Amino acid sequence: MIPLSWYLYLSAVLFAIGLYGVLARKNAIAILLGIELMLNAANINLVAFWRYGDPALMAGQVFAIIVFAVAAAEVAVGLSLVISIYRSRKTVVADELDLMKW
Amino acid sequence: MDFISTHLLTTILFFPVAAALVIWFLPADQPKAVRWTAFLASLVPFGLSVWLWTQFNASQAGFQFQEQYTWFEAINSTFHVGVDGLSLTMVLLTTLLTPLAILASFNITEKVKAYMMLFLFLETGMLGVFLALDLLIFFVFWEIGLVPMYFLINQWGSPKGERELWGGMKVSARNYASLKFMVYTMAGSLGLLLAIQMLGVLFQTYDLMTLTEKWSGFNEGTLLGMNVSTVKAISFWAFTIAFALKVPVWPFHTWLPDAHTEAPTAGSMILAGVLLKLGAYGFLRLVLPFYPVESQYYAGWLAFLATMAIVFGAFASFGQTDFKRLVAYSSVNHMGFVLLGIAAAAKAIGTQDATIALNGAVLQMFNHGLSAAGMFFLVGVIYERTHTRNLNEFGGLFPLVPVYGGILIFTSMASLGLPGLNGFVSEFLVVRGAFGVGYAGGEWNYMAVYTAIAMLGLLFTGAYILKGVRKVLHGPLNEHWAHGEHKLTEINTREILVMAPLMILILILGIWPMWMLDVINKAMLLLFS
Amino acid sequence: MAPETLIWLIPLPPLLAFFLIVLFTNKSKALSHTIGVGAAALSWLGSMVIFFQAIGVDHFGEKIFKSSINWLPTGTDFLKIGVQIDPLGAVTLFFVAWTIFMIFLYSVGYQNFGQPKGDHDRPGLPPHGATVTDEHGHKHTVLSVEPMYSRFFAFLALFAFGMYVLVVSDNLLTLFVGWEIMGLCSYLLIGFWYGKPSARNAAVKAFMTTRVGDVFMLLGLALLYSATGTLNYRAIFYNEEVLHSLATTMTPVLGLSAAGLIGLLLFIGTIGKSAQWPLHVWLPDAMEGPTPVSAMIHAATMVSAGVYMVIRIFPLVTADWTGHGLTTAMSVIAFIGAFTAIFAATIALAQNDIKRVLAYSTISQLGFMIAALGMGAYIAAAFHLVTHAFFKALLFLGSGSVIHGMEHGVLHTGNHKVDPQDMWNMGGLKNKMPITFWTFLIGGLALSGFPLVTAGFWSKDEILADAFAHEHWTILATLSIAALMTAFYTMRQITLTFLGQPRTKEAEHAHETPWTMTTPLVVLSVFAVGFGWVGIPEHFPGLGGLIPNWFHDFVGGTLIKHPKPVEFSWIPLTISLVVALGGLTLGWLVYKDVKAGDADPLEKPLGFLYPFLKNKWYFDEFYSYFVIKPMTWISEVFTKGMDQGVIDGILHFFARAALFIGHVFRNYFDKPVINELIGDKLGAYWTFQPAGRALSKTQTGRIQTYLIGAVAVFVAIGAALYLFAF
Amino acid sequence: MQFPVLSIIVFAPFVAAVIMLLMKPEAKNEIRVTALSAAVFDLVLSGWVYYQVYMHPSLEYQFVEKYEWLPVLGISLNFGVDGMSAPLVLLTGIVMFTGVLISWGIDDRPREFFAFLFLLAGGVFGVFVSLDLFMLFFFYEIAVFPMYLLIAIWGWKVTREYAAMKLTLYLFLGSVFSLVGALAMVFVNYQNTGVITFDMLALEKAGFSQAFQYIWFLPTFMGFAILGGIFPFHNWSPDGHVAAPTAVSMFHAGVLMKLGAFAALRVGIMLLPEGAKQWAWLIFGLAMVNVVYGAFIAMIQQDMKYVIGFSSVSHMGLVALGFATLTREGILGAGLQMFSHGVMTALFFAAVGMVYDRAHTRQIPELGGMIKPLPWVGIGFIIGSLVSMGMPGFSGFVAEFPIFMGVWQVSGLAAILASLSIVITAAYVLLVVRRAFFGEMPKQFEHHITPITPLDKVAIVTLCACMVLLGLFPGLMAPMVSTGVENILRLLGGA
Amino acid sequence: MPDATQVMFFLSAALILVSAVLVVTVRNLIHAALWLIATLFGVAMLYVLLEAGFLAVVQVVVYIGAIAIMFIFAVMLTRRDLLSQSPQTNANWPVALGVSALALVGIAYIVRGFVFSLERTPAPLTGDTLQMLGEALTSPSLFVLPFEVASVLLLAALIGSVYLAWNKK
Repeated sequence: MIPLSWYLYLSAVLFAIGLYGVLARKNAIAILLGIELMLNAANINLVAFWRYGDPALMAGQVFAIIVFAVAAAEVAVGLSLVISIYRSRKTVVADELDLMKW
Repeated sequence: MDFISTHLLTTILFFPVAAALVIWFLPADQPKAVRWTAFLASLVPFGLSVWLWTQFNASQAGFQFQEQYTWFEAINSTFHVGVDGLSLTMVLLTTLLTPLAILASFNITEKVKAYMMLFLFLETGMLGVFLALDLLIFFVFWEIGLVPMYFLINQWGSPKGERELWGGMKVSARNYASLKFMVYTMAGSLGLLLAIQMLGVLFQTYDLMTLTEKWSGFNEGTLLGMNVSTVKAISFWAFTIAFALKVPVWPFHTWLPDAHTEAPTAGSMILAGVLLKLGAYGFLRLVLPFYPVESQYYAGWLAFLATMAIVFGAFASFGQTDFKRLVAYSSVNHMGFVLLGIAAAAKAIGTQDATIALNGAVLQMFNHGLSAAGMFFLVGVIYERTHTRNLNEFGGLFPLVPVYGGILIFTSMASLGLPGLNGFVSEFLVVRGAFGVGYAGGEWNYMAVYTAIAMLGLLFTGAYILKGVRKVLHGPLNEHWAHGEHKLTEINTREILVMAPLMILILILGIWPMWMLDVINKAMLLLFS
Repeated sequence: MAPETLIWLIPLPPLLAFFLIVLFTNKSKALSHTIGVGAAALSWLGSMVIFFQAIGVDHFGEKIFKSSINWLPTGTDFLKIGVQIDPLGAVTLFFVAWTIFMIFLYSVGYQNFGQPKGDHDRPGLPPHGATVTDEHGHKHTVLSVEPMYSRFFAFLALFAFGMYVLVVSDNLLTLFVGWEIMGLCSYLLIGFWYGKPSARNAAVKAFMTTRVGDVFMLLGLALLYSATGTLNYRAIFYNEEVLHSLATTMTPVLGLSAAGLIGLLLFIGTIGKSAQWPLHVWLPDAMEGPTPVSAMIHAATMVSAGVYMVIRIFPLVTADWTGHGLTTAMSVIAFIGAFTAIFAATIALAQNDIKRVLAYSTISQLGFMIAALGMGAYIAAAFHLVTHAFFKALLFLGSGSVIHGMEHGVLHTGNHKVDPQDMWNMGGLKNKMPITFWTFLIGGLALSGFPLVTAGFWSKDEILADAFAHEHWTILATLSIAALMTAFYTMRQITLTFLGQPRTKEAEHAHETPWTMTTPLVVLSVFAVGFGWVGIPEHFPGLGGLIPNWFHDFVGGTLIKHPKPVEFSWIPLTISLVVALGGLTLGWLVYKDVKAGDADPLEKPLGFLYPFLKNKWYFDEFYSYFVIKPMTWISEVFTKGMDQGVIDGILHFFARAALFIGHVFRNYFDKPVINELIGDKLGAYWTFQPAGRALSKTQTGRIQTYLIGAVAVFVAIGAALYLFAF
Repeated sequence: MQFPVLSIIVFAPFVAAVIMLLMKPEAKNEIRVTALSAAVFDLVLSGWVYYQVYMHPSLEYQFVEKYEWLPVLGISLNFGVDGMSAPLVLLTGIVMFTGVLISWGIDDRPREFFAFLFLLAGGVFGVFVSLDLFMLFFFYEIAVFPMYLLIAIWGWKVTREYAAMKLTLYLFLGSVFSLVGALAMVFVNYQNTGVITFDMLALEKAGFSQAFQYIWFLPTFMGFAILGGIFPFHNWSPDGHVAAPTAVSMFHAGVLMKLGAFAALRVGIMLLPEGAKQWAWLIFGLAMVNVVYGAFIAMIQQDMKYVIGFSSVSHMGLVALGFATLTREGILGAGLQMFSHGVMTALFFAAVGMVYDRAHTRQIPELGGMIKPLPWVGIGFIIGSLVSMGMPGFSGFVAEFPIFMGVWQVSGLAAILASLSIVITAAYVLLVVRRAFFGEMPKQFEHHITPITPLDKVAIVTLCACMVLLGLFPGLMAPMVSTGVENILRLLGGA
Repeated sequence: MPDATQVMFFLSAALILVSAVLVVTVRNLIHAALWLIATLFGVAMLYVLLEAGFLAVVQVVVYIGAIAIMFIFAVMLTRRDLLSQSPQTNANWPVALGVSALALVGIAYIVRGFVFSLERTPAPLTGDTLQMLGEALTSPSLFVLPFEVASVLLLAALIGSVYLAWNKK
C-alpha cells in the first residue's frame, strides 16, 4: 500500500518541474505547458488528500474538477492570447514581449 | 444698564471693536454714514469713561471696577482689567481724543470704512494697555495697537515725500516711516516680551499685583546662572528700553518725527496724544513698581536720558523747517519732562517730592495729550489747505485766518507752558519735584543739575514754538495764499469743534487743575508709598 | 464787601473783557473799547477802594488783607494760592491802577477811534491814513483807524489782567503766572504790527530774552519751594527762622547761601523782565509796539513787575544781613543795577528816536532801583518805582502824542520817508501841541530829578542819600554820573523836540491830539509832581516834616524789621542838585540851536565813542553772533547730523546687516551647501542616481524575471513566516 | 461599540477618491461637488471630534477604535485622538475643505487631482489618529506618495519635476530611517516580551533600555523631522512649495509638515523619552538654526512663495524648538503652533495662489496694489502676516509665547536669540504686504485682475476666523492641548 | 517487497516525472505537447490508484482529449518558432532552476513536518463515490456554489478566448 507522503512528494516534484518550465521556457506556449503541470500537481494533492482524508467528504474531488475547469479556461484564454499576440508581434517568445519595461 | 455697570471696563474697552464690526457692514459708498457712525460710536466710550470718572472713588486703594475672566489658563494668564487713578486719567484722555480724531478725519475720502475701523481698533488697543492688570494682556494690547497705526500711516499718510536710505536708495516716506515705526517698536518690545516671559516662567503667573510684590521682593539667590540682581538689572533695562522707545526718549526717538510727519492728521493726533503715553504709563505701571531698587539705582541714567530728550528735542525742533516735524520734535521735548518726573520719583520714591514729580509727570502726560493733539490738528488744518508744511512757504497768514491764528497761538502757548494754561502746571510740578529730589534735605545731587539743564530745554521750547508761530502767522504776508485758487480759507466749524474741547480743557486745567490732580495725587500716594 | 473778596475780583474785569472782546465783540470797535476801558475802570475802582481801606488801617503791615485756597495737591498737603494786599502791594496797586486806566483811555485816541477806515490798511500793519473829502471837496489824508482796534484792547486787557494778578497774588507762583501772562502779552503787543518784520522779530526777541530770565526764576521758585515747602510771601519773607535757615544752609554754587542762590535765581528773572544788563536788549526793540504798549510795558506793568519782585524778595536777599557791607547776592544785584544805570544812560545819549531815548532812560532808571535794592535801600527803591512809573508813563504817552502829531504832518505833506519818531525831524512843537509840551516837560524834569517840585527828585535823591549813608562810594559815584547823563539827554530830548524852530515841514503841520490822549497826560503829570511829596524825608531842610514821610512809614510796614530812615546829609543833596540842574542846562546849551540837517553836536567830542553808543555797545550783534547763530547751528547738527545721521544711520545699518546675513545664508550656504552639495550632489547625484541605475537593470520587463523574483520572495516570506509564526 | 467616527474620517477621503475616479472625467463639476461634499463631511466630523475632545478633556485617548488587521504580527487598525492630535485632525479637515474650495478652478484633470488630494488627506488623517506604529507608517507613506504626482503633474512648469523628485526622495529617505527605528523598537519589544506588537500604547510601556533609546532616537526622530523641515534637511520644503499647485502647497505647508513634527513627537519623543532627553540639545540647536536661519533667508527672497516657504521653515523650527525644550509650556506652544502655523500657511498659499492665478507672477517687485482688485486676498494675507509675526491677538502669539516660555526654562540666551526672528519676520512680511498688496499697481495688471470667487472668500474667511479666534480665545484650544502635553510629560517622567 | 499497487505507483510516477521533465526541456514544442499528454496520462493512472475513477476518466477525456490537442493546434498556428533552433530556455534559466528547487525544498520541508501521520492507510470506500460526487456538486448544502462559479468561469473564458482569437481582419 502507498503512504500519502509519496503522493505529496510526487506532486511537489511535479510542481517544481512545472515551475521551472514556467520560469525558464522562452516560448509562451511552453510556459502554458508548465502551468498545466503545476495544476496537475495540485490536483494530485487534492485527490490524495481526499482519499486519505475522509472519503465521505467529496471536497477533494470537487475541487479537482474545478481545477479541470480552471485549467481549461486558462488554456483557452492563454492560447488565444498567444495567438493574438502572435498575430500582432509575429512572435510568441516571452523574452521579446517586454512592453512592461517602461 | 446693570450689565454695563458691572462690566463697565470691558464695555468701554470693546465697544469700539463692536462699532467697527458694525461699520464693516455699512455700505462702502456711504462715507457719510460711516463717518457719523464711527464718530457717534466713539462718543459712547467717552461718555462711559466720564461716568466711570464720576463713579470712581479716588481715595480707595487698589484697583476698582475689576473684572477677571479666564483667558489662557494653560499659562496662568487671565483677562484681568481694572482702573486706578493713573489709568483712569489715561482712559479719559484716550476716549476723549478718539472722537476728536475721528471728527478731525471727516475729510478723509478714500477707504473711509477701513480708516474708521482701524481707528476704532486702535482705540481698543490703547485702552487695553491702560486697563490691563495682567502682564500678558498688557503686552497683547501693547503690541496690537501698532497694527492699526501702521496701516493708518502707510495707507493714509501724506502721499508725497521721499526718504533717502543708504546708497542713494529712495523709498516713499510714508512707507519708510510706517515700517520704521512698526519694526522699531516691535524690536523695542522684544526685551519686554522676553522679560515678561521670564517673569511668567519664574512665578507661573502674569497677574500684575502678584508679580509686583513677588518680583520686587525677589532679591537674592541666582537665576539663569546669574545672580538675581544682574538679571533684574537686565530685565529692568529691557522694560525701560521698550517703554523709552515708545515715549520716545532720546536716542530712541527717531521713529517719531518720521511717523508723525507722515501720519494723517488724526493719526498724529492719536499718536502724540495717546500712543506716546503708553510708554510713560508703562514706566509708572510696571517699571517703578517692579524695580524700585533698580530704578532708584539707575535714576541718574533715566534723568540723563530725559534731559537729553528735553534739550535735544527742543534744539531739533528748532532746527526744523517742516511745521509738522517741528511739532513732532516738540513731543520729544515735552515727553522728556514726563520721564524727568519719573526719574526723580524713581530716585526718591515715596517722598513728597517724588509724589509731586509723579503728579507732574502724569498731568504732563494728559496735558501733552491735549496740546500735542491740538497742535497736530492745527498743522493738519493748514496743510490740508496749502498742501505744504514748509514753514518758509507760509508767513503773515494771520490777517487771512484770524480765528485759526488765534487758536494756533493759544495752543502753542499751551504747549510752550504758559502759566494759566495746562502745560505750566505739570511742568512746574515736574521741575519742582525733580528739584526737590535734587535738593533733598539740603543735600544736593545730580537730579538738581539735570533739572537745571532741563530748564534750558524749557527755554528753547519757547524758541521753537515762537519760531513756528512767527513763520506761519507773522511777518510780511506771502501773497501766494492771499487770493486766487490758493486763497487760504478760514478754519471751518467742524475743525473748530475739534479744537474747542481741547482748548476748553487746556484752559480749565491751567486754571483749576485740582479736579484732575486730586485723583492723580491720591493714586500716586496709594501706588508709591 | 470784604476787602479780601474784592481783591479776588480786581483782576477779573480785564480778563472778562479779554474773552468778551475776543469771542464776541471783536467786530464792533466801539463796544470793544467800551468794554476794555470799562474793565480798566472797574479794576481801578476796586484798587482804589482797597488802597484807601489799606491806608485806613494803622500798622497795616501786621494785619494785611489776605485769603487763600488750595490749588495743587502735593502729596499729602496742598500748594495754596491766594491774594494779599500788604503796604507794598497797596502802593503798587495804586500806581498800577492809575497808569493802566490812563493808558486804556489814551489808547482810544491813539488808535484813532472815530477816524475813517484806511484806504489800503491791512491787519498787522500800522494804519497808513485815509483820504477824505471835506465839504469844500478838498481831498486830504487823515489818520485812519487801526484795523485791529478791538484786538488791541483785548490784548491790553489781558496785559492788565496779568499785572493785577501779579500785584494781588500772595505767593510767588501766581506772581509768576501773572509775570508770564504779561510776557505773552508783551509778545503779542510788541508784535502787534506783525506785518513788519522788525516788529515780529522784536516780539520774539522780547519773549525769548525775558524767558531766559523766567527759566531761571522758575528754577529759583522750584528751589525755594523745595527748600521751604511754600511760596507764600508771608510764610517766607515775614518769617525770621525760615529766612535764617535759608541764609545759613550753604549751596555748592559759588559758595552762596540757599537764600542768596534763590535770591539770585529769582533776580535773573528780574534781569530779564526789567531789562537789566545783560538782558536789556529786548526793551528798546519793544518800541516796535504801539506807544501805549510801550507805556504799558515801561511804566505800568512788566518792567515794574521785575523791580516789584525784587522788592518782594528783598528779605530773602538780605537775609542775615547785618546792615553794613553787602551779602554776595546783594553786591551782585547792586553791581548789575548800577552798571545798567550808567550803561543805559550812555546809550540814551546817542539815540535819535524819541521813544528809544525813553526806553534807555527806563533801563537806567530801573538800574537805579535795582542798585538801591542791592545796597539795601528798600524804601527808596519802592518809592522810585512808583514815581518812575508815573512820570515814565507820562513821558511815553507824551512822546506818543508827539508822534501822533508828527504823523498828522506826515500825512499832510504825504512824504512818508519822514520818520515821525526821529527827534531830528521835530523841533518847535511847543506851540503846535502845548498841552503835550507842558506835560512832557513836567515828566522830563521829574525824570531828571528837577529839585524840590518833581517826584523824581525825591525818590532819586533818597537813593543817593542811601548810597551815601551806607558808604557805597562806587555806587554813589556811578549813580550820580548816570543821573547827570539822565538830566542831559532828557533836556536834549526836550530841546530837540519842542524848542527851537521846526526842522521839517511835517513838524510845522503837526498839531495837538484829541482829549482822550491829553487828559491822561494831565492826570499823570499831576502825580509826576505830587507823588513825590508823600515821601519827603523827615529832616529835609525846610520841607522836612511839613508832610510826614508817610511813604516810608507805610511801606516800611511790609518788612518785619521796619527799616529806619537814613539820617539827612547835605552831600548827597548837593550832588543830586548839581547833577540834575547841571545836566539840564548842559543839555539845553548843547542843543538849543540845532538846525535842520546838523549832525549831533556830541558826535565830534565823543569821537569813536559816538557810533559805539549809537549802536548800543553792539550788544545785539554780539548776541546774534554768539547766541543765536550757535543755537541754530546746534539744532541743525542735532537734526541732520545726530538724528538722521548717526542714530538713523545705526538703524539702517541694522537693516542692511540683516539683509546681508540673509543674503549670505541663502547664496553662500543654503544654495551651495544644503541644496547643491547635500541635496543634489550627495543625495541625488552620488547616491540615488547610481543606485537607481543599478536597480533599473533588474527591471527587464520580462514577466518571467519578475516571476522568479516573486516566487523567490514568496518562498522567502514563507520561510520567514514558518520560522517565526510556527 | 460606539460610532467609529475616526475610521470614517480617515476612510471617507479614500472612498471619495475612488468614487471620483469612477466618475466621468468630463463631469468636472460633479467631481468638484463630490470632492467638496466629502471635504465638508470630513470637516464636520473632525469638528465634532474636536468638540467632543474639547468638552471632555482627559489624559486618555478618545474615540479609540481597534480592529485586528494582522494579529499574527500584532498589527491592528488602532485609532484614537488625544489633546495633541485632535487639533491637527481639525486642522486637516479645515485645510482639506479650503483646499478643495480654492482649487475649484483647476481645469486640468480635476478628477485625478482631487482623487490624489484626497488620498493625501486620508493619509494625513490616518497618521494623526493612528495609535499603531505600522498603521502610522502606512498612512504616512500614503500621505507622502500623492505629493509626487500632485506636484509633478499639476505643479509649476519650471521646477515641478525637480521639486517633486527632491521632495519624494527627502521624505522617503526620512521615512526609511524612521521605519528602521520603528522596526527596531518592535523587534526589541518582541525580544523583551515575546509579543510582536505595533501598538504604540504598548510600546510606550515597553521601557526600552537607555542604550537602545540613545541609539535609535535620533534616526527615528530625524526621519520624521525631515518632513517637519528640520534644519539641514529643510530644503525640499521651499522648493516643494514653490513648485506645488496652490491647494497642494496648502496641504504641504499646512498639514504635511505638521505630519512630520507630529510623527516625530509620537514616535520619537513619546516612544523614546530617554533618547529625547539625551538628544534634546541637538534638536534644540538645529531648531534654533531653523528659526533664525529661515527668517533671515525669507527676508531676501523675491518670490512670494519662497518667502512663505522659508518662513515656514522658521516657524516649524519653533515647533521643533518647543518639542526640544521638553517642558510643559514648550510642548504646549509647539502643539498650538502646529495648528496656528498650519492655518496660517494655508492662508498664505491660498492668497499667493489667488494672486498668481491672476497676475501670473509671484515676483514681489513685479507686483503691487493688489489689494484694490483683491481686497479679500489682501486682508487675508495681512492677517496671515500678523499671525506670522507673532502679533498678539492672533494665534501666532498664543502659540509662540509658550514656546518661548519653554525656551526660557532651557536657556535664556536661546530665547533672546530666537526672539530675533520675530522682528525679522515682522520686517519681511510687512515688506511683502506693502510691496505686493499696496503701492502702485503696475500698468499691465490694470483690468486684468479678476475678482475672486465666493468660494475663495469662504476659504479665506474660514482660515482667518480660525487664527483670530484662537488668538483672542486661546482657551478654545490650549486646555485640550495641555492634556496632550500632560500625557507626554508623563512619559518623559514628568519633566 | 512492494505490492502491486506500489509497483503501479512507481510506474506511473516514473512516467509522470520523466515526461514532465521532457515537457519542460525538449526543444520541439510539438514534442513537448506530446510529452505533456504522457504526463497527464500518468496522472490519470494515479487517479485510478486513488480510486477516483471518474476523475481519471475526466482527466483522459478533457485534458488529453481537449486541452492537449488545443496546444498542438496552437503550436501549429505559431509554427514559425518551431523552426528556430535557438535554445528554448531564456537567459536566466539557472536562476529559474534554483528558485524552483528552492520551492521544492520548501514544499518538501512542509510535507515532512506535516501534522498528521503520513503513514495512515486509506479507509475503505463505502458507497458509490460517483453518486456522492454528483450530490456534492449539486446539493446546495455542499458545493453547488463553487460549481456554478466554475461554470461561469468557463463561460467567461470561452467568450474571452473567442474574442481574443477572433481575426479582426
